[in-house]
Amino acid sequence: MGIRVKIEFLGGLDVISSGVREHKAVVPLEEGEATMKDLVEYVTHNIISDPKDIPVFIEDDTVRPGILVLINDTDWELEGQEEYVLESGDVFTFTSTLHGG
Amino acid sequence: MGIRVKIEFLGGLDVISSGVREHKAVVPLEEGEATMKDLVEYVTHNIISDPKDIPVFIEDDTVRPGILVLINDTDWELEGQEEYVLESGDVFTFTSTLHGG
Amino acid sequence: FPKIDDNFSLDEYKRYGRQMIVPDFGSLPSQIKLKNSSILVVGAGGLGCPALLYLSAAGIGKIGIIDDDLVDTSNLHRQVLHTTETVGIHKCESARRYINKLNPHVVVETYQFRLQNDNAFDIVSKYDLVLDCTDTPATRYLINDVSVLCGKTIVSGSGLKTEGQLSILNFNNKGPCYRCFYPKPPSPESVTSCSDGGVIGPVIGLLGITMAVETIKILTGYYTDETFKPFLSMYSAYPQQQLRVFKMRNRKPDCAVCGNLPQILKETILENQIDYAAFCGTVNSNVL
Amino acid sequence: FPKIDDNFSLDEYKRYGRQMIVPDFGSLPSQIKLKNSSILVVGAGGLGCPALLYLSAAGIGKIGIIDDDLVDTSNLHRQVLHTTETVGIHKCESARRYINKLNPHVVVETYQFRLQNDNAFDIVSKYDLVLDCTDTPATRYLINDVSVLCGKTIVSGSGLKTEGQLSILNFNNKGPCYRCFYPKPPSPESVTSCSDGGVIGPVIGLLGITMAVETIKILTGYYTDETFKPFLSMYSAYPQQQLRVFKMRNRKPDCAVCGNLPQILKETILENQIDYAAFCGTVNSNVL
Ligand SMILES: [Zn+2]
Ligand SMILES: [Zn+2]
Repeated sequence: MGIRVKIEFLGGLDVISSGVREHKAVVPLEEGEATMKDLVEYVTHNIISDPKDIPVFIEDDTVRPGILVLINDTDWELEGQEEYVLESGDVFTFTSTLHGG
Repeated sequence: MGIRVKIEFLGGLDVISSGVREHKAVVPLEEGEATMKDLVEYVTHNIISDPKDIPVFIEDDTVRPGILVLINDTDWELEGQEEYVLESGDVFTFTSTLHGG
Repeated sequence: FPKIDDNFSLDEYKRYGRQMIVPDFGSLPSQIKLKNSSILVVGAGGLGCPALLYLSAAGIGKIGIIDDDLVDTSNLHRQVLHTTETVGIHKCESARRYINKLNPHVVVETYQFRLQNDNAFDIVSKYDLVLDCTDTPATRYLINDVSVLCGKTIVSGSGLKTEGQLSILNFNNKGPCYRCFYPKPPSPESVTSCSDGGVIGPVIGLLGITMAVETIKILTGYYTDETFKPFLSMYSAYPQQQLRVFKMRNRKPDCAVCGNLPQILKETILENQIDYAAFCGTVNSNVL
Repeated sequence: FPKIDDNFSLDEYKRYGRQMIVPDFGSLPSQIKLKNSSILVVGAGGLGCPALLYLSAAGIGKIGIIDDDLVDTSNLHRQVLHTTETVGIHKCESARRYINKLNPHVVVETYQFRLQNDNAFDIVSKYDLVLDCTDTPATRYLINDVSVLCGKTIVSGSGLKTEGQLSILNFNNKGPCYRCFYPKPPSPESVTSCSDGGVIGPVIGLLGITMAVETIKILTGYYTDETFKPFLSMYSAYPQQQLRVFKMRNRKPDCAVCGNLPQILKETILENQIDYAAFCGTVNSNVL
């Protein structure tokens, strides 16, 4: 089974996945039981190409400050953050904050 | 019953629907039997506010030249044009062509 | 500016350094491609001004500008390359003066008249790529037909009020052209120009900038026959700013100019068998 | 330019006519609002240049520009308000010269130094709205904190390489602020500026123009407390140009500056208890 989702990296965060901006993934868990915490773990272990890059994505056991997390184009703060329950078809976007001007 | 769809007017075409750009509509037909031709008819009779504006939308029994028709963000020419079979959740976009510069 | 290698002077390396280090741009080879490229900007108005600013700044080698219009005060809210000081002079001359100050490495050629059936082939054939920054359907069809027949890719932008559209036409002589999208010209009554319908300055400015981005992508070879997909992008400023991409049809086999049996040929145009002004409304000389 | 009625001269009516007829703009009352508005543009670089061009052209009454940097040749591929002729002079002076030519009806004030703890309140409090066109997180936090404490809405843009972000912060003292979005500053190693990471000129130009559009919408009263929804827009130039809107969190009750029990106060900043440079990496004087 598994949950089919789309995972995107924007704002230069695709460096952690060898420059690939968009991933179609099947999270190998039961729909209704998997949360955002599981997705972050899935990304950490299955999508980040080089383990050296994990600290670019994770700090203190959660997504690093400066990275915005969007669930279907909505800030994860409005969706329960790590408790959000994954659904098939969800789009998860991780974007670095840009500072340049 | 009916088919729930979203209908958008862009490029100034919202003049035909009293300035409303986005419509949620239920087309009162059976899913699987209704085509794009029915949708265009539905728009003509149920969304255009003033019958005087029908010629802005329809010419020679089809959508007027200069109006692009998109089905889920794809040119209707790639989707069978008037033969496309409507599905619940579809987004139909009608946009005037802009000429200004 | 003496060259320090086969390609550039020190001034040019300084000037373009910050874009050459962007991975998608393609570093030095792409900068050389820009330098060796020539583009024709048709219309130095609301779209042409920002496109010219950013493309000359980026280091395109040669830029042609064609526009018969003079700078008017009513242009200045959106045509920001012109100023109060250049009101009354030709837009292409006003544009040339600023470009020379912004980037002296760019060769600018100006044509202070209208693009027409009898001059279009001579001018278009001199350039690698055409930016359609005009304001009337008639000129848009003329640019399309001549560019297709000369084998040039067109970057096409347009805007009105609070919205705009962007596309690449006749990409590498394989993508769809303006007539593939719009086989039948619109009726003259349905056409509104920026002067008639108004436009918010930065709205048309944004479209001009999206044209500059596409031009850079094409000239640096980002799109290939394999990766290019026909599109039309739609910008809306209200209620929230959005730029959406629509997937568009391919080249149409029955297109009158780029199809398998074209009815529109160089001779047809040169002999004025197509009266662009008549077939889609009068050309308003103020709005090119 | 003698006034022909209570509001404008004939030159101004000609100049702004084409935007006043756009229905969403709001006609004469909106033009009067722009004339009576003042904005502070922090940074006259890649974002500031296009924002300044289009906002001065649109007829904002008073524009303040703060930047301590001098024009450098390496800026010119993206900072198109400056030219080869103004290399070496202050960016705010270079910007002022062009704005005076583009629209003499705009009052321009320049501040040729860096925005800092000790001068920020005096300057920000003089304007209605602040555009954050800077290049370092440290200055972004300072602008945020001072603007929140002075009750000003911020239009915030940023960009790098081929992408950019746009937001409205502290809208009407009710919307979320920069610290609501980013309570913890990024580590200095993770921060890249346009000078370090590079940027494609029209990419940062496009972001500056989106800032001009939002500024016009705010100043003309398009957004109200009821209709404004916190957002962050994301522009990508590659593979296809897109501007997407993300729906963002509301103001956070525990925000350090705009929350219910703020720890950051005017005094905290004035007494240098917050060292912005130290808490999120050194400020590079070249990149403001
Ligand atoms: Zn064609
Ligand atoms: Zn806050």
